[in-house]
Amino acid sequence: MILAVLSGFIAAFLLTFLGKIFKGRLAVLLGLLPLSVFNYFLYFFPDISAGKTFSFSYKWIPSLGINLDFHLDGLSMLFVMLITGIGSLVYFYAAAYLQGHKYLDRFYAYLSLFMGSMLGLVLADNILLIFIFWELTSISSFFLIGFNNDQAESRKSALTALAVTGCGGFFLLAAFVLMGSATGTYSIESMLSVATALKASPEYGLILTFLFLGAFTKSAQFPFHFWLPGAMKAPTPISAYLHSATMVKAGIYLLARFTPLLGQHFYWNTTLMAVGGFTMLYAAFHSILRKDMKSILAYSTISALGILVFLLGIGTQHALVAAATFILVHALYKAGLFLVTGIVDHETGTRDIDKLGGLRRWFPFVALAGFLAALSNAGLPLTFGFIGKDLIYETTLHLGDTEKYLLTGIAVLSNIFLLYAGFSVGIRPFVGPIPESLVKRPHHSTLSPLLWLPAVLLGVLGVVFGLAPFIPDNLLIRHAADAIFNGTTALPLKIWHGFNLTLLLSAATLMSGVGLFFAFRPRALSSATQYWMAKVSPQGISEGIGQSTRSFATSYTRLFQNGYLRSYILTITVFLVGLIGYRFFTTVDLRVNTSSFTEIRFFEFVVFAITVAAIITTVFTKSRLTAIVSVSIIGYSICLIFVYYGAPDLAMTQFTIDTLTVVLFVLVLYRLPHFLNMSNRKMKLRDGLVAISFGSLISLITLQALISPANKEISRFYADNAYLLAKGKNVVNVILVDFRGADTMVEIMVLTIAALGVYSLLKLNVKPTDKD
Amino acid sequence: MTDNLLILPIFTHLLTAILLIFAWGHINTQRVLSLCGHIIALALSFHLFSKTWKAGILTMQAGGWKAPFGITFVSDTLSATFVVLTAIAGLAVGIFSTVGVSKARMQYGYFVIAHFLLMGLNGAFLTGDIFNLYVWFEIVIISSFVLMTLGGKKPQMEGAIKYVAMNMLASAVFLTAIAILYGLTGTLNMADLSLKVAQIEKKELVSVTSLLFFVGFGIKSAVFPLYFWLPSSYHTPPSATAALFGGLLTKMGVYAMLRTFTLIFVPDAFTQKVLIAVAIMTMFTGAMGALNKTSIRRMFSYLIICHIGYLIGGLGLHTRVALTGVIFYLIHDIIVKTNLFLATGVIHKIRGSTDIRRLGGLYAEYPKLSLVMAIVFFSLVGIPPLSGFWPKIGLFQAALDEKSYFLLGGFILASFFTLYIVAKMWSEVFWKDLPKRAEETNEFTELPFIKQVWLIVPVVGLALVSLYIGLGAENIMVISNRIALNMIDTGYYLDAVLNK
Amino acid sequence: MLNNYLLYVILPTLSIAAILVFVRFLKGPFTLDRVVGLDFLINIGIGIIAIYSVVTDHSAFLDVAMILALIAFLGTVALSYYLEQRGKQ
Amino acid sequence: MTDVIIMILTSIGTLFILIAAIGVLRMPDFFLRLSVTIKAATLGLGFIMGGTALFFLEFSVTAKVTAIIFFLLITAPVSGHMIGRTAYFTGMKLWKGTVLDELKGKYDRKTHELTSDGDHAQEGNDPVDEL
Amino acid sequence: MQSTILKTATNYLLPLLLLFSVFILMRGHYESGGGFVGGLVASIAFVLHSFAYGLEKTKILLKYPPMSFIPIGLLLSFSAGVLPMFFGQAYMTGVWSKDPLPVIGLVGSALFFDIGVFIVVIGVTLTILFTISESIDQQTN
Amino acid sequence: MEYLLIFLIGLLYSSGIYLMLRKSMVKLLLGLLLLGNGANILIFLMGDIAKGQPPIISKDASIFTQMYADPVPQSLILTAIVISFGLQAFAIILLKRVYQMTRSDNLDTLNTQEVDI
Amino acid sequence: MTKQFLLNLMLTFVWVALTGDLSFVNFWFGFALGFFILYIKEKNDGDVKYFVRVPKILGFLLFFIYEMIKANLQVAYDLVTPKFFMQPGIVKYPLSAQNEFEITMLSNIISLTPGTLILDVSADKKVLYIHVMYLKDKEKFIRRTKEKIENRLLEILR
Ligand code: NA
Ligand code: NA
Repeated sequence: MILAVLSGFIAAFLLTFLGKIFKGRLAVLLGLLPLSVFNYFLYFFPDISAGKTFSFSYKWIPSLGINLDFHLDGLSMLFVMLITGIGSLVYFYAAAYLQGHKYLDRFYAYLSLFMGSMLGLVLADNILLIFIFWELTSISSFFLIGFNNDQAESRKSALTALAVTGCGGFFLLAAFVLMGSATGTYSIESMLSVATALKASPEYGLILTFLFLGAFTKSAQFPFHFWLPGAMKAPTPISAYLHSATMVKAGIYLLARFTPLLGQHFYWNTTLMAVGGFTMLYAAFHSILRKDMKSILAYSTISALGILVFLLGIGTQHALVAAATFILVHALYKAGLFLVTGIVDHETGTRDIDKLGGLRRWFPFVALAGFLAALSNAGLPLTFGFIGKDLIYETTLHLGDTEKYLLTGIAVLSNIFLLYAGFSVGIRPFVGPIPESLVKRPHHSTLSPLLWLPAVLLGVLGVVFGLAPFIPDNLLIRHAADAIFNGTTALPLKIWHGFNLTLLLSAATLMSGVGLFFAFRPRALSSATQYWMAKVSPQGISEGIGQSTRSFATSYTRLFQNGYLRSYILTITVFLVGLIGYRFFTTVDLRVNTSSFTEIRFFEFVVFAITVAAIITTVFTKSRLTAIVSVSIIGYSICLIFVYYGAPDLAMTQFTIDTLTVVLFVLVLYRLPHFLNMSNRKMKLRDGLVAISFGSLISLITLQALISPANKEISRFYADNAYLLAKGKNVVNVILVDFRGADTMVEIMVLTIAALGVYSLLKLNVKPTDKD
Repeated sequence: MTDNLLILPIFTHLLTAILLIFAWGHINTQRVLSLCGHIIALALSFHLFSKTWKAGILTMQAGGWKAPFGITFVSDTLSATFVVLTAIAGLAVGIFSTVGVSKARMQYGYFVIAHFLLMGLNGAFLTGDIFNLYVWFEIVIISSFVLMTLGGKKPQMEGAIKYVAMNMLASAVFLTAIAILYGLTGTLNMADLSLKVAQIEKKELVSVTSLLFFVGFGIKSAVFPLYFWLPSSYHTPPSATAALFGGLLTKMGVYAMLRTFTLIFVPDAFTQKVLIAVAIMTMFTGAMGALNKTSIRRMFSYLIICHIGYLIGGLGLHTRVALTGVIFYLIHDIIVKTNLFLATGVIHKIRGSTDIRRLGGLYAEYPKLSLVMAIVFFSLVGIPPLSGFWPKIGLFQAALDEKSYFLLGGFILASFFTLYIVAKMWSEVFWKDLPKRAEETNEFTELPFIKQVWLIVPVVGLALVSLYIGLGAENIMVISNRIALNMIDTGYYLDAVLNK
Repeated sequence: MLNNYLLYVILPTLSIAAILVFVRFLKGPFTLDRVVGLDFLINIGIGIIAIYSVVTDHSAFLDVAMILALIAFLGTVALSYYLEQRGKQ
Repeated sequence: MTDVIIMILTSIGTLFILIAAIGVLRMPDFFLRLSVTIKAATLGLGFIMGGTALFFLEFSVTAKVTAIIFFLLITAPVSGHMIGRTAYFTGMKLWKGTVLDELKGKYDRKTHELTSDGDHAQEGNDPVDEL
Repeated sequence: MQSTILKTATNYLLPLLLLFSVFILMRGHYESGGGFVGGLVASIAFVLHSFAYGLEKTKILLKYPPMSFIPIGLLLSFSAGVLPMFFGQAYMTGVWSKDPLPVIGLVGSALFFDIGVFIVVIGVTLTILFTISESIDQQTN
Repeated sequence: MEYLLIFLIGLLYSSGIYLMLRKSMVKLLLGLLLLGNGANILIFLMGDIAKGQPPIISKDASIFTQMYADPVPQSLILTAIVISFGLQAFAIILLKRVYQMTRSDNLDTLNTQEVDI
Repeated sequence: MTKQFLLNLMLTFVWVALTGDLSFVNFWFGFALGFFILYIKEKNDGDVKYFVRVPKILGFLLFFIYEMIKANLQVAYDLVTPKFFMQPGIVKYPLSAQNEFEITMLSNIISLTPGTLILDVSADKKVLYIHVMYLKDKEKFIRRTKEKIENRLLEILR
């Protein structure tokens, strides 16, 4: 099992090193990878059909509760089949589609990475594991969308897709973590036993919010859908695979997977119905306005995803079965349509439906595939699509009176638009005369079967499943629906439900759609309309937000990082004074207790007064040398203070260092120009206030600390043992070279480094030719 | 029980530095010596780590004076982990430097100072004495000053003035805080401080003092609004230096904050709020700063700030889960940020610029190298299962557990912007075609093959380490867990330091 | 007696002398005046320290006075040296 | 008895210093101020040091005191000379009551070499009070 | 600067200052002083010499570049700290001779440590000051 | 006397910061110097104050027989002084280099490289 | 030769005095130390004889202290009275002293006497420039200085 999941990763890894081998015709062989995985999972069919599930567990990061726990049930199986089945077709298709491409090896590496991630995602039982694969699908999608990385548009689309899905991903992580801490486990299996408690927990709302953000972004629900049309910049096999059949369904999978856990709750149902319902209508409407085949498919995909969300939101048994069915239905016909589109694009160099027509003469098989897919999409009876649509209507019609009409209406309308979209892609390019402007690309004499066979296969499958719905039902759908429902669903798929309202609606949909197909052709929109639409579309809005974020970022960054050191220091000081001052004045009760303080004697006061005067001189003098000499007077006065307080070593050192500093200053600065009086009064006043409050704060803290004397046992230890144990009488020196000798060792290293620094600073002049 | 082993990593660098001064000007000798020093340091670090892991906590009482009277060196899991990380990053930068640093700089003591810097870091991580910590800080600072200015041209010097000024201010604040703390407790040993601080009745003054420490360390670890020195200076020095700075320097501030705010001061509610608010603003500011940068090194400088926010936020939450996340993140961050700047150095060698507008086409020209760099960049983003992802689980969980939704928002925001910025950078630097330029110089291809290897090996090596952190997350997780446990329950540390 | 005399007469007198010199230091008018003032201040400092060592009966302070005497000279030489160098330009 | 001698010695020393301090404050030109300081301080300190030595009456203290005095005797005139000559270079103006200036024009402006005869006819520059 | 008086005075001050510096170094353990201040005094002696005679002469006097003092001093201090580790004691543990030596008294590792400090300080101070003087001279020329 | 010292500490910190807030590089350095001095006195004040009693054991005794000033702050300050001397020496030279390059003491002109945001 | 030996001896004594340890060993240690320092110094001056003429020195010393106090009082009087009656001037003083040591000793002593300050020595070492506070008569000043100070000093030194 783990090998099956990881095979994609292993393949990707090997391809980065051995990719050259598969660049040529051997690429076809790579299709064996998904095919063998497909085969592997086929072995599970009998048991899954018997209602069994499989669990596999491998240790990975037990500390985080993350293990490679896989769980295969009906829902997983449905997705596994899609992933590996359609995957196999796409692998073969791509071998021909991208034949001779410079970076074919990379393409397959990404594709394998993606397939592996997707498999992991649908098989994982551990929600964090799900998240890991979830993110991996995003990132591999990023690389796939940006596959044509020399094109700016591709890069931009890849980035947008990653930004949207990535952002959602972080919320999803939050949701998962929250679920984990609410239930104490990351295993879905285990969570199911506490589902009721989870739904009742106060975090439920938050979990839903985060989860939906993750699912909606991934599954391109309004208003996060805009990345998906952009993602169509990817090569068509990618679009077929990722952006219709598999990755975008990850969100759906997630919602389906969590339905038994979090579903059947007012918030859950309402949100999903609202978002899904709106998305399906909005996107379906948009799809009929497009002329680019891929664009049409993108919007119809979004709409289909909306339908799925909508169905999951309804959450009834009907709805869940419908959802399970529609996943398969949609995957089959939409992948087909994409592959068809790819061939058309590949062979004619255009995807504009206005410029296409009559292609059935050139590519009869492709036309067949297109027709079959479009018909299944249209929900023509005897196609699998019919069954899918039937179930949707069934679902909406089974609702309560209040929602019934509205929702059914929306569903019908959406389906009409979708039918139109399917016909536009699957039928319109193949019928009518061949426009003169259309030329067949000369690079292939005959169309490779690798291109058309997969598309035809998908179309045929749509018909087969339509004729024998019990096959998919028994093998896949029922068990998937059971898994979503967390119980047994008893709604066998049937070709024929008899004459009823549902059938009527289907017929109406079909008629109206076909009518629309003949009556309406999308025209080029006026530039004003385009502008307006772009501006109010979520994409426009999000781009606007992006733009203003960027300009805000610039001005915000400039506000703080303005290049002026003094402004930095001011900010730091104000922060320090504000923070600590606030804390100090709100908590500490000021005490003044001078009993332990020593008296002030005149000669001490004089030193103090001279120091103060020297400080003031330093600050206000206009002469640089005066400032420097004043600083040295401050130092010397402090040296006297040290003497008064019994610190001869300190006094000595202070004095020597101070003298050296003055010498240094003089050596260095004697050439500098005069101080400039550069600040205005207002600035000086402001700085003065800040500086004084800083100083006062330090003074106050000092005073308070001084009043609470500490136990000086360490000093006493040093004093008592300096001679007895360390054989020295100058305790300060004994501390320096013995008790705390490690400090002194470091201190001389500081000096060393400073000396080396000075040396290099003055001696080393790097020439522009020296590079590093 | 005194164990001299734990001072050996420090000594290795010291001795190497001394020998390097003796070999002043002899570049080749210095190269060899420096590499030997790095390798020995790495070996010793691993040995120290495994010994510490087995023994729990190792101590060495310098001068044989038992704590709290002498200076105690302590190697607990936190210290040992940092020592190992420093050694790994140090070795990588050391290998890179042998080719990546100009001869002129080598002649004027580049290697010496680099070893002093690493020694200082090791010292800071291993000391158990607050004043000794200050002293090691100063070693690191002065070394970084020298490295920053070594052979610098105008912009480097301008950046250095700001760097120097603000770091010295930070030192002054740190020293002030130490002074007041000494006044309150009469001791400097961190374990002893832990006990003494707990005994103080006037907790308010302790809290005020702790905030002073916060500001001092905050400047060094570049949190909002104290971070200014970092964007002013980090993009100026040579890549090898920038890698040392980017990977290790700000982390030292974070380390100090982690130590003081778990061992000495347990943050009160107010401090927690401050930490969390600062963390959010730090992440926001870093993200905003990085968003529009055209120079990738400037971009990474801001990302450093942004990601410090994770650490401060986790510290602010101060739960075991959060701290586990913080430690894991730190481990990941040191390796990845170091590599980020080394990778940038390679890019600079290839293209002669780090400006996005002048970069491009790397993916087409150097696919394998690009793949390695992709690992680096996407580790930074935290794409699972790469290394940056795992700690986020803990951080998210802690933020949610503590109902700190603003902080969670900050985490998400920072993650998102990092993702966006790195992906955009990737698309511009690697995907985009190389813009046309007047002259095309590729220093990299001009280098002999062996030198190319010297430049690439550290990048690949560190990328493998970050891959290991990501895929072998369990081991890192166990380590982080233990560290976090010891942070919450300091009794073990106190016993080890004071009662032996 | 001696102690009090030193404490309350000599030390204050020396302090007053220091103030007077400091006033000259503040007044300048020339940098060299400040240099001379500085030199003199240090000398007064030596005196104060010597007296203080008597007052406290700690000869250790005389070491400080000794260092002051040794090193003050260097500062003065350096300052005048560079003022002269500057004069050359 | 020693106490009295100490008092006398320190008093004389202090007085000298005080007078020199007044001199520094009052003297009308730089050279005069310089002249007053250098020796008064040295002499005054000598007395004070003498008093100190007498107080301790210890060999080591006496040695230290001797060393200090010795040092001051060597260094004070040298620094006086250094400052004085710098002052002259930088064109420090002499007091209006000055009766004679035989140094005028004896310095070479470029090399700062001093001749014993013959003039380097040059005007003094303005006093420099600023670095 | 050509000052006969300064030169002559320096001739006498230099040895005196050096003597003093050693004195200050040696007695640090018992009274005020120690390696640091001692080293500063010693370096001031040479700085004074450089003022009087010019840098070149002082360099000849020193024979070795001041920077070469630094590693020697570092190594000495370092060894003094490391020495006890070979006896199984902690880094920086004081090791003392059994009997006092004449003049110096008890000889311990602390003394060597302080001598190391002394040498480093000389090296550092002189390196800094000489480098600056040289750069100024270069500018002037 | 403690009051005076406390006042002095405040004044040193204030003027240090004030000077650092000026536009002149030299003032910046002087400010750092003052700040360092302030910190030193602060450390000093945090020890046990004993006027005129150095922590030196008298010649004929092996332990203290009288009051003594707290030696720990003294040794800390010694270390701090020396360290800041190293840093300051470096900073002063750096300032000189920057001045050589920019021909200006004005800190505001030092942002050629921060213009590009 | 002689001079170095004497200098060495001087250093030795200073050492003994400084350490306050009069033992034999300390003497030799000081001597060795001094020798070492002088070796470092490694320089050669002109040979000056060190004949210590104790009585002359003592006499000169007494005279010097007397001069100092006298002149100091004069300055003091001038300072405390409101009006200055000084007549400062810079005098060119022809030297009899020849070598550097003599010149330095002489100028130090002149400088230490209140009222006079050596500003500089000419490059050819023939002339001293002295700043004099109370310069009534230039010739008299030069003559007096020569007789009372320079000649006596040279007697001691030569
Ligand atoms: Na000492
Ligand atoms: Na020290």
